Amino acid sequence: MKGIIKGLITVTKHMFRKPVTVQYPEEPIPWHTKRFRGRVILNLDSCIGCTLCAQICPNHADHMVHYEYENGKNWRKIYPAVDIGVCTYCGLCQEICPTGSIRLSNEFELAHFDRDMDYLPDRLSRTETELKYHD
Amino acid sequence: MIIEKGKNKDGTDYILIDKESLIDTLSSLKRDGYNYLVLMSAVDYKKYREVVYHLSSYNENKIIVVKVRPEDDTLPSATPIWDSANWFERELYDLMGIKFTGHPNLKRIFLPEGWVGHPLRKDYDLSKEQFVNMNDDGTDRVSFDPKDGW
Amino acid sequence: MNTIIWLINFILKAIGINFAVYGYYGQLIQTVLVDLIGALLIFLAAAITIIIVIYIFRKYMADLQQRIGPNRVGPYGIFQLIADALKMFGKEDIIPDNTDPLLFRFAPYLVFIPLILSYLLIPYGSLYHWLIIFTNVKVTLLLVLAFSAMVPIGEIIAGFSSGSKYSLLGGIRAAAQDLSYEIPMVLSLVGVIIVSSSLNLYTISSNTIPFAILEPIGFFIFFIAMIAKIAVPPLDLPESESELVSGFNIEYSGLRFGIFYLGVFGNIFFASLFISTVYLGGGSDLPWISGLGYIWLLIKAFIFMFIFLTLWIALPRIRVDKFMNIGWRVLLPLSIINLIWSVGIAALMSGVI
Amino acid sequence: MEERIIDVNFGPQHPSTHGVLRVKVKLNGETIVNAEPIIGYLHRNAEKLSEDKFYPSVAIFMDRLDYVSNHNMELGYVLAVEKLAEVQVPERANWIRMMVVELNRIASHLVWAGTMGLDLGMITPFFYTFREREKIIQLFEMLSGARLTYNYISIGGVYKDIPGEFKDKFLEFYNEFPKRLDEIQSLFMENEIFIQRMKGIGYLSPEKAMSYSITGPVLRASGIKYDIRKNFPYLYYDKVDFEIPTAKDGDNFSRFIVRMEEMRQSLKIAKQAFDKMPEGEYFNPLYRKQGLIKIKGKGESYSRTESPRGEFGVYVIGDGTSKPYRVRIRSPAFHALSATNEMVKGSKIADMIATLSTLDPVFGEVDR
Repeated sequence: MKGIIKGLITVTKHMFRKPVTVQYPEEPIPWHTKRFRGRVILNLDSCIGCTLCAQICPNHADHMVHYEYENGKNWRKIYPAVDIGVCTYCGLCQEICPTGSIRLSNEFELAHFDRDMDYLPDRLSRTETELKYHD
Repeated sequence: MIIEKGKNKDGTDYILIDKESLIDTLSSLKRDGYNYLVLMSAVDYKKYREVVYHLSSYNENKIIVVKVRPEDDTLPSATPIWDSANWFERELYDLMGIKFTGHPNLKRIFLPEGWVGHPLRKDYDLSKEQFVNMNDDGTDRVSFDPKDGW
Repeated sequence: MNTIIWLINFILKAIGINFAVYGYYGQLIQTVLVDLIGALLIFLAAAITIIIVIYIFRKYMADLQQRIGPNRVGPYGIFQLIADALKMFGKEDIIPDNTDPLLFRFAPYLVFIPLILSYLLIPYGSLYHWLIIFTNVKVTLLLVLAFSAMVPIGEIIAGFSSGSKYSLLGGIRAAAQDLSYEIPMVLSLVGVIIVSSSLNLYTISSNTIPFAILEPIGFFIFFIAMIAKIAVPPLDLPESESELVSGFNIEYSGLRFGIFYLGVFGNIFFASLFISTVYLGGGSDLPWISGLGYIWLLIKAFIFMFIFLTLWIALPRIRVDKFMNIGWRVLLPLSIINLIWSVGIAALMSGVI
Repeated sequence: MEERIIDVNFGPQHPSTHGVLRVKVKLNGETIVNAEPIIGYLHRNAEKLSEDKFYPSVAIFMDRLDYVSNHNMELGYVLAVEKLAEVQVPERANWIRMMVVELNRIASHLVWAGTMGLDLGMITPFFYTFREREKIIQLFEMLSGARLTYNYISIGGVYKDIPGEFKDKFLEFYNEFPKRLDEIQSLFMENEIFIQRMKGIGYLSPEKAMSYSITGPVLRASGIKYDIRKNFPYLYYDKVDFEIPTAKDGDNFSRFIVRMEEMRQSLKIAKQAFDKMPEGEYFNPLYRKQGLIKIKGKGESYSRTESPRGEFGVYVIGDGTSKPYRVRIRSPAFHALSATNEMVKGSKIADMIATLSTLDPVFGEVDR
């Protein structure tokens, strides 16, 4: 009986503590860091089309596609496209990229009205905020 | 009978023995204090397959690796020596197709009964998708047709 | 005459519905009409009470678990239950293949209707001031026991007719649990009946000294039996979510499930009312105390309700055979001791000794 | 009365099977005659998937094995590859690894404590343990930038250094956690109902435990003092001061006590690792950037680490290319689960649920 009452007291003590839940869309997440690994973002101007990111990607989410964009260094005109549906945000593409043109931003609100998960280079090069504005 | 002796890259000793002396070797090793079957694995080297036993001890700090190359993919079961060999051997049968004679319940452990092929073999056909359905009596059925069953 | 019935009558007459002027049959029609409206009001009141209890439970549990609880529908989430109820109405009512369809459909009502009926039997206030007693026959206690004995039967029928092994086990457990708490409960009530020499709940509750003080053992037994009756953790054996998924009501969906769900919380509040009526009565002749009897009753009932809810929140579930052991080996002997004790008290009070 | 035995399938969708375990139970009334666990509902064949990936990419799959103690899984794999490819690791990286691994052990045991409460019908401890776990996860997010699948421990070091604000948060957690843990423990430990549910239930004898190759808290609760961290020290476990909690009875209650005590020891190790951490490099620059695909090794190596569930081992065979030839995973909960019938035969259904929850299986790892 003593243990039961002790447990009841422990539980009742919590009545006077503040709730720890965060009302997410209204309140900002207090612990969100700059280091957070969110959606992949591509810098079209510095990409040299070396395909290293597509090779290291463990889920083959990152794949190379042909895209008409001239930046002087990418003579084959192939750029990475990322299927966000299978991307695991592991950050290996960011690690291996020799020019630093593919990196992980800290955006994580990826909901859209269409179901097109495959981010082609054009879409990949813009941030989510820009895309939302575009929609 | 020990065919080969050596050291692995991580510094552990290994012995390669033949199939006939496997059970004797394992039980004599267990008598010597290797009373802990850490891991059983099977490796497909294309020309031959190899079953690897990692043995260690609960009392002393020692580890030994026993390797055996089963011809025609059959091996005697180690379940009388260790209870844990039961599920290990079921797993190896499931994924590598090595049959253990004398095993009490040699069924597939991860994949459904009737699965075609053993996935960890190097010649496993990855291009074909297999679909699992349930028969009316509750058993599993595997087919290559995506429209089959529900 | 009951205050509420008088009020209904008054309002009916005020808006011009009065059959009583047409002789004997007219009076009969008027009485039936008034009673029907009264019953409907009680049903509504019980439903609203249950909804309030569920809301309180959710908020209270959230508070103890450092959460916020429902806060989206309406201010502080007070309309959450209404939204839930609407969702329940909208769900498809699935009746699985190998059920007994008639019993399967019938079981939820067998749980819910006796519960609502037993709300009618509680004496909420004083007989002399602000009369809020709906039924005051001589045997209200017996009626309450009869109604509350029907609830487990509904659970057993639900469990057996569902045609699922989990619900079968749940039904068996419901039967076992029912047997092991009901006999000590009734025996402890027999003590109360002996001392108060009445089967009427009003007479029992207006005993000058509360029975919790007169018969502490009986009070303890009755408290445990009440936890078992409402079937919430630590004694939610027929339901036992983590073992039998959902026990006897596993196959129910939509409205029928909603009725079971309401039944649980209705049971909690009814048990609190019942225990505070029987064991924490203590009537008084002073009009400002007994005239506000319903407020005292509600305060007591809410205290008990919070005790039940805290037990629900904080304790693990007892194993089914252990509870049967407790029921037969601890509670039953204790209740017999209590019986002897109460005979002694009755003798002492009537001056035999 | 005639005995009637009914077959009941517990799972794969059941509130208290910790994932997708299915137990085929033969019941006589409520007593279990025979229980046969059936696994494989979460099978992804991580071993096969690893064979056509580069060495660093395989670590991603290790994250998905035991999804409540991801750092431990990564560590096991990374140590095996480092032995295989003869990678030098800077000292600071090893200390960071030790710290995160021990913190993750606490997080994993917290999940276990909460879900065990749920299995026994207690709702509340679950929220308290997850509140504490959230603090650890926030620490991890600060380090690696992810909340669950970290990919933090890399071959040759760790991916990122400890940020500046980490110290305050860590010390705050270090000071507060023991109090909170006492609180959580007080909900279970002295509760008579809990003791009744756990004492003497699910007994596993030390001989059977050894025969079933069981390791970790389940083995230590049976009275055998065996811990890879002490017996085969890896990282710098021989340089820190900690104890291995054991219990004698081998029942559910001993497993509970062992895990609760292990959390305290882990916190101690994490604090020591944090204090002893030297300044300096936190990764080996040879294996970063384009070096990721230059990790090569020939031969075979087996790494043994103590995960929260027992010995987690990875057996890697390399053929000299930058992709592993074969990866074999030893998962500890797999063996604990294989002894289920031994523990639950003859007990009640409710006891089986309690026993399964004290084994603490995580199906990402059991099914691989």
